[in-house]
Amino acid sequence: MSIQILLMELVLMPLVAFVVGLFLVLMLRRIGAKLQRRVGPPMMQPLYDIVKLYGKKTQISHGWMHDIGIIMAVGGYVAAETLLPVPGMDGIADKGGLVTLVYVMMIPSLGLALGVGQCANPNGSIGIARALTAMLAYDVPFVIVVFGVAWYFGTTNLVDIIAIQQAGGVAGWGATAMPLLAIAGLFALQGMLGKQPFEIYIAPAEIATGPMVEMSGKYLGGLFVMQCFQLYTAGVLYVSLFLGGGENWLFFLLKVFVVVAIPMTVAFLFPRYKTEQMIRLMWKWPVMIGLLGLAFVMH
Amino acid sequence: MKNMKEIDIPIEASVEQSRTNPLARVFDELVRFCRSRSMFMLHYCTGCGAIELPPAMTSRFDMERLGIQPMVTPRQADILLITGYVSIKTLKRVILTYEQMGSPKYVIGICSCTVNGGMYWQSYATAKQLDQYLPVDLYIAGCMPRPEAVLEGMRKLMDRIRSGEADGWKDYYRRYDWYLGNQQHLFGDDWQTPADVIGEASHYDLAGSGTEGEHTHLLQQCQKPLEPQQTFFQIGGSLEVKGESHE
Amino acid sequence: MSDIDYKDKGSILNPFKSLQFFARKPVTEPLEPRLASLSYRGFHINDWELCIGCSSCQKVCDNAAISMIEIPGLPSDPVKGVRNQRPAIDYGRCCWCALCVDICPTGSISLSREYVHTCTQEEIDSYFILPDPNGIHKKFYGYGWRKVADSDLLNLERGDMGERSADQRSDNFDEIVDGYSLEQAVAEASRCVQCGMCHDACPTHMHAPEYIRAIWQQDMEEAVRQIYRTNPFSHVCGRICTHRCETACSIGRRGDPVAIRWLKRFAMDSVDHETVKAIAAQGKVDYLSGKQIAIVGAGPAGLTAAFDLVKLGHQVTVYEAQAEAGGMTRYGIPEYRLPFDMLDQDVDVITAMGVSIEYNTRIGVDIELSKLQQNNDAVLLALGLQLGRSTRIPGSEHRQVTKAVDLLRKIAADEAFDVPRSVVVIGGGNVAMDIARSLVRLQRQQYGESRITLTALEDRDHFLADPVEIEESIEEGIEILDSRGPQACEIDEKGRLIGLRTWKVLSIFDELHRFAPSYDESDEQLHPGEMVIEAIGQMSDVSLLGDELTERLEWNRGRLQVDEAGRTSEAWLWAAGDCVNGPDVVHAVADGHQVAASIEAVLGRQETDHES
Amino acid sequence: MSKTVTPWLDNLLQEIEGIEIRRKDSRRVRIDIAADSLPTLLELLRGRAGYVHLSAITCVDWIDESQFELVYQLWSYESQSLVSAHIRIARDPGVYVSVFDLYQPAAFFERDIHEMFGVYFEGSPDMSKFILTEWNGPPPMRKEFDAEAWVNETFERKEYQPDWLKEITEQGGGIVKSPEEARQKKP
Amino acid sequence: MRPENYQAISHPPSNEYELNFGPNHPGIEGNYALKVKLHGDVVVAARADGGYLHRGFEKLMEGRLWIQNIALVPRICVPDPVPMEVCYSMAVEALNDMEVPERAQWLRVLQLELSRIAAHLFTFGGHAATTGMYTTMYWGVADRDQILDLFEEWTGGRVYHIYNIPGGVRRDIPAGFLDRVSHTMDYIESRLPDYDNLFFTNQVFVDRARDTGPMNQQQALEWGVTGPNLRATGLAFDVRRDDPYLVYDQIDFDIPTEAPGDAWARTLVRRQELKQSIHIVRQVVEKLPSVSGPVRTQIPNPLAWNVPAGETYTRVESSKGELGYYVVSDGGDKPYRVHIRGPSSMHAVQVLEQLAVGARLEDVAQIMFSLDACPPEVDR
Repeated sequence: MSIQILLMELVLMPLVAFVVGLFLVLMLRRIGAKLQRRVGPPMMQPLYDIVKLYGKKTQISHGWMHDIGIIMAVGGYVAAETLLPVPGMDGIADKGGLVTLVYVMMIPSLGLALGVGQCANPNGSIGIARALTAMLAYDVPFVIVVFGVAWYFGTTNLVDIIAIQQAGGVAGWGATAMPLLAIAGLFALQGMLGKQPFEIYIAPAEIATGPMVEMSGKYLGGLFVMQCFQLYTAGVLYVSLFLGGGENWLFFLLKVFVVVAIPMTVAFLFPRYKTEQMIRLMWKWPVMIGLLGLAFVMH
Repeated sequence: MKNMKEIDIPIEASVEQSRTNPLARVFDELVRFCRSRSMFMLHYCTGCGAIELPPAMTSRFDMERLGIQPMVTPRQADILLITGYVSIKTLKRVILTYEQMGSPKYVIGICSCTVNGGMYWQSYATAKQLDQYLPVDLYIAGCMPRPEAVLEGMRKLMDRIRSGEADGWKDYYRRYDWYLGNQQHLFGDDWQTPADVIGEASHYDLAGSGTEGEHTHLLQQCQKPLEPQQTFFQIGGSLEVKGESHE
Repeated sequence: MSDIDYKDKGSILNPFKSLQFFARKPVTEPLEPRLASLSYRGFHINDWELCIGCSSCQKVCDNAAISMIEIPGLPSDPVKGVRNQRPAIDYGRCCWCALCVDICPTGSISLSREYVHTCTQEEIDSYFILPDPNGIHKKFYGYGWRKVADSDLLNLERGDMGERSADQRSDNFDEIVDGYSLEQAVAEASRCVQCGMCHDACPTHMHAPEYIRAIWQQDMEEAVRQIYRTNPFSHVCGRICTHRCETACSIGRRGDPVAIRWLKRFAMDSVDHETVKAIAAQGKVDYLSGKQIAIVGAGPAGLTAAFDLVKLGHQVTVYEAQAEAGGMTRYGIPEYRLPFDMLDQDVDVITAMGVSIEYNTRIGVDIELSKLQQNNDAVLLALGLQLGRSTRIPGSEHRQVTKAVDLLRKIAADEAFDVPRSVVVIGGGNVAMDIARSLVRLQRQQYGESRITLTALEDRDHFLADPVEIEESIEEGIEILDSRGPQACEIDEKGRLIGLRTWKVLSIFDELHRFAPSYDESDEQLHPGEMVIEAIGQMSDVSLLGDELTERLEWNRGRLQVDEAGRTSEAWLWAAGDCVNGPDVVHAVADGHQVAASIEAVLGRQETDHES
Repeated sequence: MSKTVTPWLDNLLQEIEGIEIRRKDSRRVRIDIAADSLPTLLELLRGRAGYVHLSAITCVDWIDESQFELVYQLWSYESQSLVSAHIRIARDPGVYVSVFDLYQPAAFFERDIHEMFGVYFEGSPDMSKFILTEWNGPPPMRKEFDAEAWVNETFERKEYQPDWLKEITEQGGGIVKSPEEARQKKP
Repeated sequence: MRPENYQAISHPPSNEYELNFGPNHPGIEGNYALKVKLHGDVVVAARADGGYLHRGFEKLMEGRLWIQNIALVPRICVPDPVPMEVCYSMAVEALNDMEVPERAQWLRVLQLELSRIAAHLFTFGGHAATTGMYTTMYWGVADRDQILDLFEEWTGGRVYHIYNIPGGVRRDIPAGFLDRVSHTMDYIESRLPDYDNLFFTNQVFVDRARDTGPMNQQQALEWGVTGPNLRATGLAFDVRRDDPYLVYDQIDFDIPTEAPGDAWARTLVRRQELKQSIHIVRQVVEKLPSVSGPVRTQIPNPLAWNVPAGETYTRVESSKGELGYYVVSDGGDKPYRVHIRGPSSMHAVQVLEQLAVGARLEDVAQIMFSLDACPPEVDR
């Protein structure tokens, strides 16, 4: 692979991720609208929002840490996108592997924590505290799942994992082979996306949307972009681990949208759990299922 | 309104108008379009008109069709909806909120009360004319207006934002002294907010002859560093605790 | 009790049943505003044809949102109770409660189904609107909340006035009307919406809204004070006023007008005479001007002028040909309508102010007018209309054919005359009713029965008399024949009057609205009667002026020509009352005030001229 | 349904002096009592008659008599009847004792009356301002405070100049009676 | 530095800190504030701060005619305005010793119950939203709109009906209206299973609501709690039954109760009340055609209406609890004194302050909404 193609992929992959992410956000809002018996936003709404936020005249920064935090949040995901293979583009996926990805995916949360901490708004601080707690909660099943998958396929290279799955057809998919881990993965996905019932760190009714409380203008825009990436990342990761990745763009996108639709739908059907309820739940069922799945896999 | 017309405001060329680069103009056009299609509304229930906002936001009238979403903090909001009367106590918070919102920002006055006191024209507790304290971009008539009327108002505001006519926020910078004077008249001479409006005005190149004046001088004289607010706490009706609060 | 038990833990799967909504249609309405309901309280509509500018809406408005706007070019007629004002509404205050709709006396205001109005800061003036039939954006969306019988806040029915039945009243001269009790009066007073139409319509501009409000507040002395601001003949007007105020009353647009006259009567009756005197004397100057004024005629016009002038410190002498004061109110109006002691009280208030009245003094006979001119700074003629007009039909010179005014005077003065057993009255006005009803009483007293026929040119709908009078006359047994034109008083061969012959009237006026009755000669009737009474109008007795003065003065169709303030072409002579303006008590009072003001102005000017 | 309220009423009559009891209907009883005796009455009502619910405390400013009337509405869930106890206290200095120790809801009402009327309740847990924290004027509910006059002084009425009004004014018409004038005309 | 980037105030690090709920906060019902002092995320003290919605109603009413106040009263509690109108009208009727025609009484009951249904649907939505469950809010508000449509057709206003006046109601129902009421009731009843599935039997919600903000009957009585909140502690008290007004004594309905007194119990009680209200509305719809006669006793000219001197305390059961009006007339054309006892003046201040202590931060908003506190009633 020439360096030019790699560079092009490194630019293209986040760009694709962003565009797909915009539509994932649109889907999120349309699903909500449908369940709430209404029409919902127009097609380009997510883009309008982001352009508007970047076009705000007032851009309030709370210091350089705040700026860096947002850069980390978005940058972390941009980096993550290059580690996620998509049809026709592998980027640096085969060099990074699953473990790197898991670590890279923590960067945004930490960046956010840094940035929000600078705002000195107690709501933000509480939100971050909760977000980190939530991370702790969903990371346990997540790590189990990642570990199980890596064990099963015998590799942490996502490109290889996808290749193995695609070789076996539907029967070769991770979900077929490791249904329990796939279920545990869904829980982790829900937690990772921070959707109800694991929405505690946003919680508008308590802490006025938590980490976002002091964000405005392009900083909020950054968070909106991050959300696009987040949905995309989570979706693609799940597809890569359990649904055989993308044979072609059509199937790939279809799988991603279906996968993301599941937590989105659930989000509109449930209230949020309190922190300790969330941890209790996360460390109970998903972990048990995950461990059970792991046990099956290891035997 | 009378006072307003007495003040002669020189029209300053705004930053956007002075751009000549056609690409920049296209970009401005795009931003204005997106602003009009994505309005985050601060849902601050100042008065009874707020009761018609849930219907307007929810399934029956679904504001999201127009790209309008409620936002919970002023930092993220573009639109400040004043839903009816503002008591003097609330008005202070409203001004505080308004100054924390990011420009460009728009104020919508709903119901009769925001125009001339409405139902509470006799009341010692409510402010009567909102436009004396904040620049208002749009009024929606009714007591309270139905959700449809609110939506119509929003659509009108969208048109005005898109055409660049809705620029009340610039007015606040240009005639800050007048607004501040009215605020001081109601709240007392020691009224102050954390925002440095004069500094912002010059930063945005919007400072005009009405930005500074006797009232801003008074503000500068009375200004004190902000301190955490003291709250007198009481638990279970007997125990008393003193504490600090973040505002 | 509850079908979800408290212990129910719920299920994690139940919410997924809501996935069915993926397959359901949204409930969202289209973006265009819906049409509001049929009784929606939207923006105002005002039917300018119906609206009379009474400002009741302004009074009921909670929010002080309504201003009255005078609009030049709209009809404005105080007598009809119409003003050229229309309400304008401040939508910066309005709360769309629709109380203005519910109170509107005419039903002109309603609310429409239109409800969208948005504007920018520059357009904020559009919040102040003048509702017209179109709605605020010149588009009619249909009526929303309108007045219905249930929501009408006004009480359209007048409180019943107790009165004697026909049997009880038709053989005596006791007053027919009982007058209100306090409770009734307060209830009636509370019907008023204080629009002031009555004030505008009243010839003397009585402060009716104020005294009605005072009555409602049960402050009768205040009411009397308000009454005496403009009317010293309050007892009289409280009983027999022609109440133009009630014609103009805005409540009367759709219901019974407020009984303003009876309320005045009640206020006057409920304050004792001495207090009334004290109230009337308020505002009298405590010095003498040194001016002397002579007034001819102690009727309402003369005495009102005297009252005003005395209040200003002038010395006033009133010359009255009759033995008592009151003029036509005493000698023209029967006692059952206006008891003499009530009139006496009014006169007493005036004389107590210092007006001296020379009774039984006929100018031109007992004292010459020129003498009055010499001895006084000003002379006012308030002669009234004492002479009855004659039909001049054949036989009308017969001695049994009399004028109603003459007979009424005799009855009032208690002069004896032969009460005829049967009478025919010619005329359809109040005087005709008065004489007919007075004779009913006399006949009943003497013969136990009455036989009176009343004929009039007009048809029943166009009688000049009060409808109440006509109704009561019929109740008292008077036969009323309308559209009968008198042709001759039939006299039998012995020279006795046997009755009146009439033809049926086809029309009274010709195309040019001139008086030219046409008859159906085939429809001829003879109304038998021992006496025929003509009650077709009165005129003034101006013989006292003397030939020379009569020549000098200017005349207008038989009446003295006066300027707006009542001054004749002679600088020292004023004229007022019925002799100038035709018969009406309250007009006479208004005239009295006006002429007094004119005299005061002229005398005051002379004063300053002298000083300078 | 309604139970008779007679027995305890009679007892009360014997125990407290200067008490006047009027029965309005089967569920409503009005008691007028001297201010000093009210705590005793409430104690009896709460302790023995089951009037555990303090529905409201109302203050009425009888400025002509220079008195405040305090009305305590008490409800008994057992006998399902409402007793309203009326007392009068002097307008100046306007001090009374709190009944918070008997009825906790009194805290809110007393605090409210304190800021609205300026009546001080001794022993009430909290007399700090609640609603009018940013009001510097006199207690607004007192009759001598004329809110409308204060408003007219502090705020100005919006003066609209719509085109139609200008047109009419040019023709010689215009506003003949503004709402303010209409209000002033009333006696 | 840009001028809008100002330094935040720094605080010494501490475990205890304060948080403002409101006045501009989605976790607060309306424009109201609650300051909480937290240790970790446990509330150690709470203090309500009202007055943001203060308009001085009681003063305003003293300056307006008796009739004019009918437009003012519904504004005191916007989500549930009808009890305000009815209670005020009843007070004025009591002072005048005025009879209300029977038909008007039934119409009032119909209004009160429709308003209660609307208010409860609104409350469910709000309560759900504080727990992050927006779908219920969207549904609840949209379904409430069906009832507002009925009100619009009937009274000409969606929210402010201004329909009750002393002496009765302002006009009769439009033709065919009762059919539409039945139809809407059918619709809402048909929606109840949806709500049950999504909300009331949602395990996550039940988990959150149970044991949140509990109070026992003893405490409730001590604190002056009324309405559904009191019934959720096991005391079956309802002004409609126990101090009957209008024609409630002719209507058959149950008073739902739950013993535990927590947010879950309060929610269940309201849910049952909603059903009972539908039941009552059905009875009224059935009864109304047979009750003929006027809908209003003619009152004197409202511009000149002196109400006899006297005082009265009238109560009705609003969707929030016991609502009382103490009205004094000095015989004039305006009230001499009106005191409004809103049920929320207990719930939103003392009760909320007490229940919040010891609760987790996550629960504070839920406690307020489960109490169904209505701040304008407190502020007036």
